[in-house]
Amino acid sequence: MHALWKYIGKRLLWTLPTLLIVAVMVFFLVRMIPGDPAQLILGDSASPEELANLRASLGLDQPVPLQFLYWLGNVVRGDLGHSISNGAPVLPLMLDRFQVSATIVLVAVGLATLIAIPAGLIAAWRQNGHVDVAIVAASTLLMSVPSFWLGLILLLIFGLNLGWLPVVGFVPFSEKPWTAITYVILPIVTLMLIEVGVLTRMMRASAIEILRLEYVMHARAKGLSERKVLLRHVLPNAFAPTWTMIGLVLGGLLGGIAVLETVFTLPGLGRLLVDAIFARDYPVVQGCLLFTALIYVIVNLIVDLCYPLFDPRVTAS
Amino acid sequence: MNAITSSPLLAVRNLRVTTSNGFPILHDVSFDVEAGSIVALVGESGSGKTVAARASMRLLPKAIRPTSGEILFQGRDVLKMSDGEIRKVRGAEIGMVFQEPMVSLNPAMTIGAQLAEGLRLHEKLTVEEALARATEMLERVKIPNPQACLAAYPHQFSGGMRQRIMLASVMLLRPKLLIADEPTTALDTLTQREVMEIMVDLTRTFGTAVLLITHNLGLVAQYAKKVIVLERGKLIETGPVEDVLHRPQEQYTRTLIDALPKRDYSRKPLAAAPPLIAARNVEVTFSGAGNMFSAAEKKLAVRGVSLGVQPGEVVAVVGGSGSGKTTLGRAMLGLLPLSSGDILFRDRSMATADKAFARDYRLQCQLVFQDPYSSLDPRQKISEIIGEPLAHGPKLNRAEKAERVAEIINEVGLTGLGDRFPHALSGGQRQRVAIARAVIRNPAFVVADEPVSALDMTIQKQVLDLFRRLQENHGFACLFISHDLGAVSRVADRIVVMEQGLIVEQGTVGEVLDHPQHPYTQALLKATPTLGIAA
Amino acid sequence: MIRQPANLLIGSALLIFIGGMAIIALFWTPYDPAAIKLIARLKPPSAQFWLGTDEFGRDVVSRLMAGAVQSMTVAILTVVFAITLGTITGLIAGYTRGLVDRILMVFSDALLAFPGTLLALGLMVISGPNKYGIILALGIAYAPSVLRIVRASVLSAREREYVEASRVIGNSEFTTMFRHVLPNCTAPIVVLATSMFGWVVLAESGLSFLGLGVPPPAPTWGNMLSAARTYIEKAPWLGLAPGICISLTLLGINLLGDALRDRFDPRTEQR
Amino acid sequence: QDKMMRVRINADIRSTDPGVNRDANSDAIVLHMVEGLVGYRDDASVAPLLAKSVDISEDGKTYTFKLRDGLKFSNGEALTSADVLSSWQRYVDPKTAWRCLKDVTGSGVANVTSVTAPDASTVVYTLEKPTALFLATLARTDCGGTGIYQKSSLGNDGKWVKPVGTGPFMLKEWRSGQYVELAANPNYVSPGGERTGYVGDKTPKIGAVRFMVIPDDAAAKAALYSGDIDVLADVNNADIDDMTKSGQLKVDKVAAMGLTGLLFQTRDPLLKDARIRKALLLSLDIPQITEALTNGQSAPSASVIPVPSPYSGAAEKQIPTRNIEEAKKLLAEAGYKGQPIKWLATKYYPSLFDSAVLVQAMAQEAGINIEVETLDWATLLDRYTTGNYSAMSFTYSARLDPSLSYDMVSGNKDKSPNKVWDNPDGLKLIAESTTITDEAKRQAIFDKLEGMIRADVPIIPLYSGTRIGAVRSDVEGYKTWPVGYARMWGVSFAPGK
Ligand SMILES: Nc1ncnc2c1ncn2[C@@H]1O[C@H](COP(=O)(O)OP(=O)(O)OP(=O)(O)O)[C@@H](O)[C@H]1O
Ligand SMILES: Nc1ncnc2c1ncn2[C@@H]1O[C@H](COP(=O)(O)OP(=O)(O)OP(=O)(O)O)[C@@H](O)[C@H]1O
Ligand SMILES: [Mg+2]
Ligand SMILES: [Mg+2]
Ligand code: NI
Repeated sequence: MHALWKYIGKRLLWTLPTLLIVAVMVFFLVRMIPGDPAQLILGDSASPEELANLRASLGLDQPVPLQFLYWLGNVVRGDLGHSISNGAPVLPLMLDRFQVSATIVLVAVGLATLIAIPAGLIAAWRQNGHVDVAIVAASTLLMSVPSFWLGLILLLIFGLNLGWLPVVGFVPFSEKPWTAITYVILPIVTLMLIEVGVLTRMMRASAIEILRLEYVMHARAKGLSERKVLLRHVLPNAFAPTWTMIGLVLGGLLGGIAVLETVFTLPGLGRLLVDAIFARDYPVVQGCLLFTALIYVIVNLIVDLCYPLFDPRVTAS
Repeated sequence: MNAITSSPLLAVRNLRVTTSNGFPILHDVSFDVEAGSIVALVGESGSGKTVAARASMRLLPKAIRPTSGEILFQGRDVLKMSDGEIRKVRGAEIGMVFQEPMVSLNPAMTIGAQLAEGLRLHEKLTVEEALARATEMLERVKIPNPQACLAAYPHQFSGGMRQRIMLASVMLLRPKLLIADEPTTALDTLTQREVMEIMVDLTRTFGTAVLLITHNLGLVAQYAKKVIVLERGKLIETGPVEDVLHRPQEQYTRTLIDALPKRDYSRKPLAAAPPLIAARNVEVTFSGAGNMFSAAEKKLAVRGVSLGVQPGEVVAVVGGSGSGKTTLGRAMLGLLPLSSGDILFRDRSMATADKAFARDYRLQCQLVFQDPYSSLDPRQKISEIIGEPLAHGPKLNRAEKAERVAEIINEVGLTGLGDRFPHALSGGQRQRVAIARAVIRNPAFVVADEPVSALDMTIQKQVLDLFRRLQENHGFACLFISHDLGAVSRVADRIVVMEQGLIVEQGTVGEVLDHPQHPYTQALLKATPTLGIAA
Repeated sequence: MIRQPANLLIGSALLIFIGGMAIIALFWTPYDPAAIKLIARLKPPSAQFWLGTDEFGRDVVSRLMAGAVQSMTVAILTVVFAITLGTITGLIAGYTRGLVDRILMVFSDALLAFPGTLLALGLMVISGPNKYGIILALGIAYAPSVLRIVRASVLSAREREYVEASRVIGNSEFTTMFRHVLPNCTAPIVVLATSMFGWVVLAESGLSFLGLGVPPPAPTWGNMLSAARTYIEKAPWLGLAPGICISLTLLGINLLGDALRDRFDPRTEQR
Repeated sequence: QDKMMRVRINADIRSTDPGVNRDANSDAIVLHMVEGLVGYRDDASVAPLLAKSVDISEDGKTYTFKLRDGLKFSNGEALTSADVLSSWQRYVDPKTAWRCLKDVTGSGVANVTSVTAPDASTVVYTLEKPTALFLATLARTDCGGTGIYQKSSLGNDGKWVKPVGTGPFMLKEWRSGQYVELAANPNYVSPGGERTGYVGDKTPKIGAVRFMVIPDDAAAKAALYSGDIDVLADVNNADIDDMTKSGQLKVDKVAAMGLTGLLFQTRDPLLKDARIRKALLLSLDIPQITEALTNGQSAPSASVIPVPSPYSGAAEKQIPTRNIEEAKKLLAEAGYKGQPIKWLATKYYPSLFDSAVLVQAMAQEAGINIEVETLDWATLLDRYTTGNYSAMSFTYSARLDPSLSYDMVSGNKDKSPNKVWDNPDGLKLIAESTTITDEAKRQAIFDKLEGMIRADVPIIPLYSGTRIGAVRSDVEGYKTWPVGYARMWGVSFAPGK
C-alpha cells in the first residue's frame, strides 16, 4: 500500500506545475481578451468616470501581475473570489453547476459504455458480417453528427412534435426526482449517442485484436461457448483501451458541455464558463478553468489507477 | 502398432483444407493416432502441421476451411458434429497445448480461474473441488507453491512455467487425446526436457494419446512411437520412429535428418594470440522494473565475468535462459553501461578511450540480433538495410556502394531479393539479412545472439553453414551466443558456459562437450535430445 | 476482406464528391453565394433553387459548394498545422526525454486540460475572427494530443531492436530518429489526422454557433448550420443541407481513416 | 391562482439591488418589487407612483412630493417620508455605486442640493438649476426607478440582502443561473386608475411568477410552443408570423424606442471624408434593410429620435433614398479606390450581424469594399467605448427623451471617445434643449439638430425597433410596451384551464 500512496502523491505533485501553468495561462489569456466587465455592466451609456469607478471597485485598476499574485494567494487559501456579474462566491457556484454537468456526462458516458461494449464485441465477433457492417456504419454516422445538431433534432422531435418531454429547464434531483429525469433525458441521450459511436469503434478495434490471440483459441479448445469466450476472455482484455478512451472522453467532457447545455438550457459548468467569458467575469472564468483542469488531471489519475483492474500486467508507468 | 482396438482414437481421412480464396493448405492428408500412443508430426515451417492439428478440433481460423475428407474421433466425424457436440469434445476429450505459451493464457485472469473454468464446464464440481483438483495438477507439473500460483496472473511466470501451467490446464480434464503444438520451441534444453518428461509422465498415468508437433527430430526420436512427415501440405511418409528416422524412404525426410547439426571436426585450432577484445571482471546491473505496489529491485545479470576473444576466433556462450548471455554480449559491444569492470579493445580500455577510438570501436564491432525480424526496419528494403552501414565506413560513391551491397547479397544467398521488404522474407532469409548487415563493413568482431534458435532445422542448417563460410572468408572474431549445444558444436572454437551471470566452465569444443567438468554443463549436455544415431 | 475495400471505396467516393464540389465551386456555382436577394428569402427547395434559399435570399446550393471550399481549407490547414507542431514537439519530447520532455508534457497537459474549444475561443477573440485565427487557435488546441501520440510512438519505437540496430551500425541519434523512428510512427499520425479533420469541421461549426466562425460573406458549413438554427422549424432545409454535408464528409473521412489504418498496419500488409 | 406563470429572461440577473449592479433583466425583475416616487406611463411619459402629487416651483428648482396614504411595504410596515430619505441617502452614497449617481449630483442632468421631509408624507427635493429631465431621471428603469425600499432590505452590515418594497410582487427564490421566482405581495396597496407603464393599478392576479433563465433564443421559442414557459417578452421579428398562425399563442407588438444603426468613426483616415460616409448612406436601401432585419415588423427610421416619441416630426420621419449613381460620383470625388473598410458586428445581436452582411452586399454595388469582422459583444462594446473602429453596426438602448437621444450620440471625442458626432454647435443646441420645457421650442431645436446630423452622416440610424411579446393563449392581460420589460401584474391565466 505504501508504494501506491507514494505513487498517487507523486502524480498529484506533478499536477501542481500543470495547474500553475493553467492558472497563469487563464489569468493572462482572459485579460488579453479585449472587453471589460465594467463596461458590460454599465452598458452603452456609461461615462468614463463611471467606468473608472466601477473598475476600481472591482480591483481591475491594479497592474495585472499584481492582480494575479493577489488572486493566486487567495486561491491557495481556498478562496476563488466572487463573480463580477452577480457577486456570488465562485466556488459554490461552480460546484453547483458542476453537479449538473457531471450527472449528465457520467450517466451519458456510462450508458454509452454499456451500449458500446456489446455492440463492439458483437461487431468484432462477426467481423465483416452484415451485423458488423451495420454496427460500423451506424457508429461512424453517430460519430460524425455535430452534437448541437443532434440535440436540436431530438428536441424538435421529442419536445415539440411529440411533446413527450419538456423542452427547457432543469429541476434539481433533490426537488422532484421524476420531473428532474424528464428534463435531463434528452441531453443525456444526445451525448450518449455521440459517445456511443466513438466507444463502439474503439471496443470493436481492440476486440478484433484480442480475438486474434492464442488464448481465445485456447478458451475455445476448452469447450467454452462463444458467449463465455467473449464475456470472460475477450471483454476484459479488450476493455483496457476503451477504458483509456473513456478516461479521455470524461476528462474532456467533465469540463462542461457548453454547446449542449446551451441547446438544452441546462445550468451546467460549461455554460457558466461560456457565459462568464462573454461577460468577462474574470473570477468565474479563472475558477472554472482551474477547476476543469483539476478534474482532468484527477480523472486521468483515476483512469490510470483503475487500469490494473482490467490488465494485471500494467502496474505503474 | 496397436492391435487392441480395431479403430484408432483419431483417424484423419483424405483431409483437404484450403483458404477461402481456394489456395490449398492440406492435400488429402490421412493419418491415425492410436489410443495411448505418442505420435509425432514433423515437417519444416509452414508445412501445415498446426493446421492439421487445429482441424481435428475444428478450431481453424475463419480464412481457412476443410473442403473434403473426414476427421473421425472415436468413430464420429468432428467436421459433422453440431456446435454443442463439438464443444463437449473440446477440452474434455481432446486437449490442446498451443505453440506460444506466452500468449496462450489469458493475461487478465488468474491461473486458478483459468484452470477451474474448464473443469467446471465439463464436470459438476464446486469451486473448492475444482481448485483442489487444480492444485493437485499444478503439483504434478512441479510448480512450486501451487496454492499461491492459483491467485497469480500469467505474466508473473517464466516461459517454462507457463508452458507447464498450460499442460496442467489441459491435462486437468484428462482428455483422451492431447495435441501438443511445438510445446518446447521457446525453451532452453533443460526446461525443454523437464516439460517433455512431465508430459510423458502424465499421458502414461492417464492413458492419454499424444499428437506431438515439433521440428526437433531429437525429441521425436526420444519420445514418439510413430512419426508423420508433412511437406507443403502433403503427407510424405509415415511409420514407426525407428523406421522413418533411421531408414528414411523419402528424400525430404532425409534432408530433415541431415539438417541436424553435427560436430565439425575440421576446424583447426588457432595459434595463441593477444585478445582482440576482452572483458575484465564485467558486472552489469539492471534496476529491475519496479511496479506500483513494490519498489524497484536491483538485479545483477552479469557478475564479474572475464573473457577474451582472439582475432578470428569463434567463442560460443551457452547457458540456460536468463543466464546472462545476451547481457554479456551487449556489454562487450558497449551497448550497456557496466556497473564495474572494463572492456579492452585492442588492448585499450574503453572506459578511458577518446571519442575517435570509441567511434572506431563502434564501427568495428557489430551485432546480429537475437530476433532478426524486429531488428529490421519494416519500412526499408533489404538492399537499403544491408547498405546502410556503408554510410559510416570509408567514403564510397553510389556505384561502389551498390556493387558492395550486391556482392554481399550474393554471398549470403539472397540474390534477387534486394528489393523486397523484410516481411516478405522467410525467417531464415531475414536472419541472413541481419548477418549481411553486420559483416558488410568487414568488422573485426561480431556478436551473434542466438542467430538460429528461432528457425527450423533445415533453415537452421543453411544459416549455420553461411555463418561459418563468412567467418572463414572474412576472418572476424565472434561471440556466438546460443542455448543449443548442437549448433555450437558446428561453429565454435571455444565454449563458455554461463549460469546465473557467472562463467562456470570454459574450454575448447572438444574439452567441454566431451569432458564436461561442471555439473551444470553435464546437465545441459544430458538434456540435449539426439537421434541416437550420432557418430 | 469484404469490408476493407468497401470502406476505402465508400470513403474515397464521399471525399471525392465533396472535394469535387469544392473544386467546381472555385470556378462556378449556380448563383453568387454572397448575392443577397431580399425578395427571395427563405424559399423552400424548388427547380430554381434546388435546396432553397437562406434568410438573405442566397442560394443554398451555391453556398454549400462555396462552403465546402472554406470548410475544407480551414480543416486541411488546421490539421497540417496541428500535426506539424505536434509531431515536432512530440519528437523532441520523446527524443530528449528528461527535463525537456517533462516540461513539454506539463505544457501539453495544461493545454489538454483546457477545454479545446474554449482555448480556441480565447485565442480567437484575441487574434480576431478570421480564417487564420481559427486555424491558429484550433491548431494550438489540437497539437497537444498529437504531441502525446507521437511521443508515445517515439518512446515505443525507440525500444525497437531496429532502432538499436541503427545505433549499432554507427548512425547518429539524429539520423536514427528521422530515418527509423519517425517513419514508423506514421500509422498513428495518419489515423489521428483523419479523426482530427472531423473535429475541426465540427469545432468550426461550434465556433460559428457561438458567433466566432469564419467571417462573412464567406460561407462555411459551420456558419450556415449555426445561422439555420433560428429557422429550424420554419426552413428546416437550411440546417439539413450543411448538416448532411458535414456528416457525409466525416463519414468519408472516418471510413478512409479506417482503411488507411488497416493499410499502415504491418499485420494487414503481411496477409 | 395557484398556478405559477413562467416568463423567459435571456440571462441571469446581476442583483436585486435597484439601479446597482444591474442590467435589463435585473431592472425588469426589480421593478416588480420596488416602486419609486414617479414612474413611466406606457408612452414613456412620467406620472406619480408612490407620490400622490408632485408640485414644481415657479423657478423649476423645488419639487414637492406628497406621498400616497396607507402605503405599506411587503412586510406589512408602513412607508413614510423617512424611508424615502434613507433610500435616497443610500443612493447618493458613492459606495453604493448607484448607476444614476452622476445624473442627480452635478455632472449629469441635475444637481440635487437638498432633500428634506417636512412631514411623514411629504418629501422636498431642491435642485441647483432647473431641468426638464429630473422626474424622467428618477423614473428611469436603469436607475431602478429610484425605488424606495425598507431598511430591512439591508443586512446589519449595511449590505444589500433583498428588496422589501411596495411593488406588487416580492422575492421568493433566486436560483443562480436557473430562475428568479416572485410571489404576489399580500400587502400591495393599489392607487387605482388605469394600468399603464409602471403606474396605475398594479394588483397581482397570480400567486407566483418564475423568470426562467433561457439564454438560447431557439430554445426559448420551443419552450413557449411546448408550454414550458408562458410569456416570451422579446420575440424575434422573424417568428411573428408563425406564432400568430400557430393558434396556441397570442402575439402583441408595439413600436420600441431603441436605436439600431450604423456608426462611423469620423476620425478614421478614410471615413473622415464626409463624402465617403454620404456615399455609403446613398448606397443603402434603408427600407429594404429594415424590412429584412425586422422581418417587416418595424418601419425604417433614419433619425436618432425613435418613432413612438412625440417629437418624431416630419423632418425626423424622412427616409433617405438609395442613389447608386450619386454614391459613385461622391466616391470618385473623394478619390476612393476600393480601400477596404473594416466593419464590426456581433452575433450576440443577430440583427447587427445581419445588417453588416446586408450593408456589405449593398455597398458592394456602389464599389465600396467592406470587410466584416464579427466580435463578441464585450469586444464590440469595448471598441465602441474607445472609438477604436472604422465602422460598426450598433444598437443603443432606449432613450426616452429626444435630448437624451441626441446626447447619446454627440459629445467631445477627446473626452468621450464613444460619441460619434463631435460638433460644437450641435452640443450647444442639445444643452439648450434640456433646460427648455416648451414643446414647440424644443421641437424646433430638434429639427435643426436633425438637419445638421443628417448632413454630416456620422451615424445611419436604421430603425427604432419593435417590441413583440408572445404569450400562451391561456394567459390574459399581458401587454407589451415600448420600454419592453415584461410586467406581470394584472396578468392571469384564463379560468377553466
Ligand atoms: N489464418 C491463415 N490464413 C491464411 N493462411 C494461413 C493461415 N494460417 C496459416 N496459413 C497458411 O497455412 C500453411 C500451414 O500453416 P501452419 O501454421 O499449419 O504451419 P506449421 O507447419 O505449423 O508451421 P510452423 O512450424 O511454422 O508452426 C502456411 O502456408 C500458412 O501460410
Ligand atoms: N532490460 C532489462 N531490465 C531488467 N532485467 C533484465 C533486462 N534485460 C535482461 N534482464 C535480466 O537479466 C538476466 C539475464 O538476461 P539475458 O537476456 O542476458 O539472458 P540470456 O542468457 O540472453 O537468456 P535467453 O536465453 O532467454 O535469451 C535475466 O534474468 C533477465 O531477466
Ligand atoms: Mg505451427
Ligand atoms: Mg538472450
Ligand atoms: Ni504501506
